[in-house]
Amino acid sequence: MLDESFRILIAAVICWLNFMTVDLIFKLPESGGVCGATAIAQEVEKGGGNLNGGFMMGNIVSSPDASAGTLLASCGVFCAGLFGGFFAAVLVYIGNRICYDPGYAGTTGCITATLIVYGATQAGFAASDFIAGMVIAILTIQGISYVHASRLIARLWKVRCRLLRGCR
Amino acid sequence: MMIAEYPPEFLIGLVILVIGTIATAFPRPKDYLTRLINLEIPGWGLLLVMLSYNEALALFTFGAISVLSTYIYVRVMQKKAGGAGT
Amino acid sequence: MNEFVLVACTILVLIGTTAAMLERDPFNKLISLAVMISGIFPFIIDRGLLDVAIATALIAPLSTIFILMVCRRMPA
Amino acid sequence: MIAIYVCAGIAVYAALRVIFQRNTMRKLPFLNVVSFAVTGMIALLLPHPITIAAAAAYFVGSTLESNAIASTWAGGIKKDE
Repeated sequence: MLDESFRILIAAVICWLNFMTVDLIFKLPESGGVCGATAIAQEVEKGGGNLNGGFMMGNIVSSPDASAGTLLASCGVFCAGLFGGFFAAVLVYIGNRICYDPGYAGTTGCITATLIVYGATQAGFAASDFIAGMVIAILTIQGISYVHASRLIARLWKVRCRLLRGCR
Repeated sequence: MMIAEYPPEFLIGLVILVIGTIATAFPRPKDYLTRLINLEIPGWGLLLVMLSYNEALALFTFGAISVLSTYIYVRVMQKKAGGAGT
Repeated sequence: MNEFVLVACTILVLIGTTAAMLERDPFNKLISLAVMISGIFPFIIDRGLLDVAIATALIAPLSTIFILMVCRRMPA
Repeated sequence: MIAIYVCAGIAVYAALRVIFQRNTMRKLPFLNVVSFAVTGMIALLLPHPITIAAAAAYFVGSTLESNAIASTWAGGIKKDE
């Protein structure tokens, strides 16, 4: 129905909102999960970024969280339909356990992304749009400029602290 | 796409094999660690060459043996460093 | 695999190889090696050898972890 | 068909950023972008049910590698001080 490049942009926005919401709810910018994430956060802060944003970037690097869950759910729906998305959730949970992480954020993000992508497939989108959209979404967080990305994440983290209590 | 009747991964694998062999023979900081890391490069090049013959069992065996030999080299280097007193 | 993806994977492999040869720090060498390995995987998938791809993807980090055991022993 | 072009282009761009970034720890987010893009390329190249296992195995392996590099780097610095 729509043009393919336009659909990819819409899918990128949907994926960005999905994984950012799940990551913020599960408090990824609060602290580093493993000591490697803390090292990345300190280097990002030393280069002019924000510490809380650096924690979230380090957590995304060093364990599969909701962004990886969104990508693998899109791959699963693209390859094997709705069942493939839930199988991807199991794989993300196993991957989280390998990387010494509790694995709540990844599994939750994967299940919500499976439902979103499957619903969008019924509404005229293709699942391959969501794969490309997730790659674009992760590029805006990790790939353009770590200074601006970490400051943006810190601003969203402050908004989340004001809305939902429970962080420090 | 075929270049001169060879599949592209065969040609890329040969290029990596040559570059990696030169890098392993003349490592820049001349110590064992750099040589061991550079030894990974022709290993993957050889895997890419073997890929163009479609033999799955050969690829399995090569990958497993490559990792095992890396582990043995690492143990040897640790034992040598411990024996030298560093 | 069409020409664009083939050229992109070739560029990934050649960038990784050149950088792994020219870097001096062991950690930077390992990161460049990871770039080279990510360029190799689409070739394995394109041949249709999914089992080899799964086994190789699980085996390749083990090699890096074994090398990191020595990097910790001799900090650069 | 545009999807796989997007993935390939982003992979090459992120690889160039990895090479030209000088700080070791700041290379790792760009390496993560490369691994995302290659995972997407793997899934888009061969739509078969087992491909999802291959993509997940590659992604988990790459993440484990980054995790090990970052942890070892942090531990080595801590031991130096």
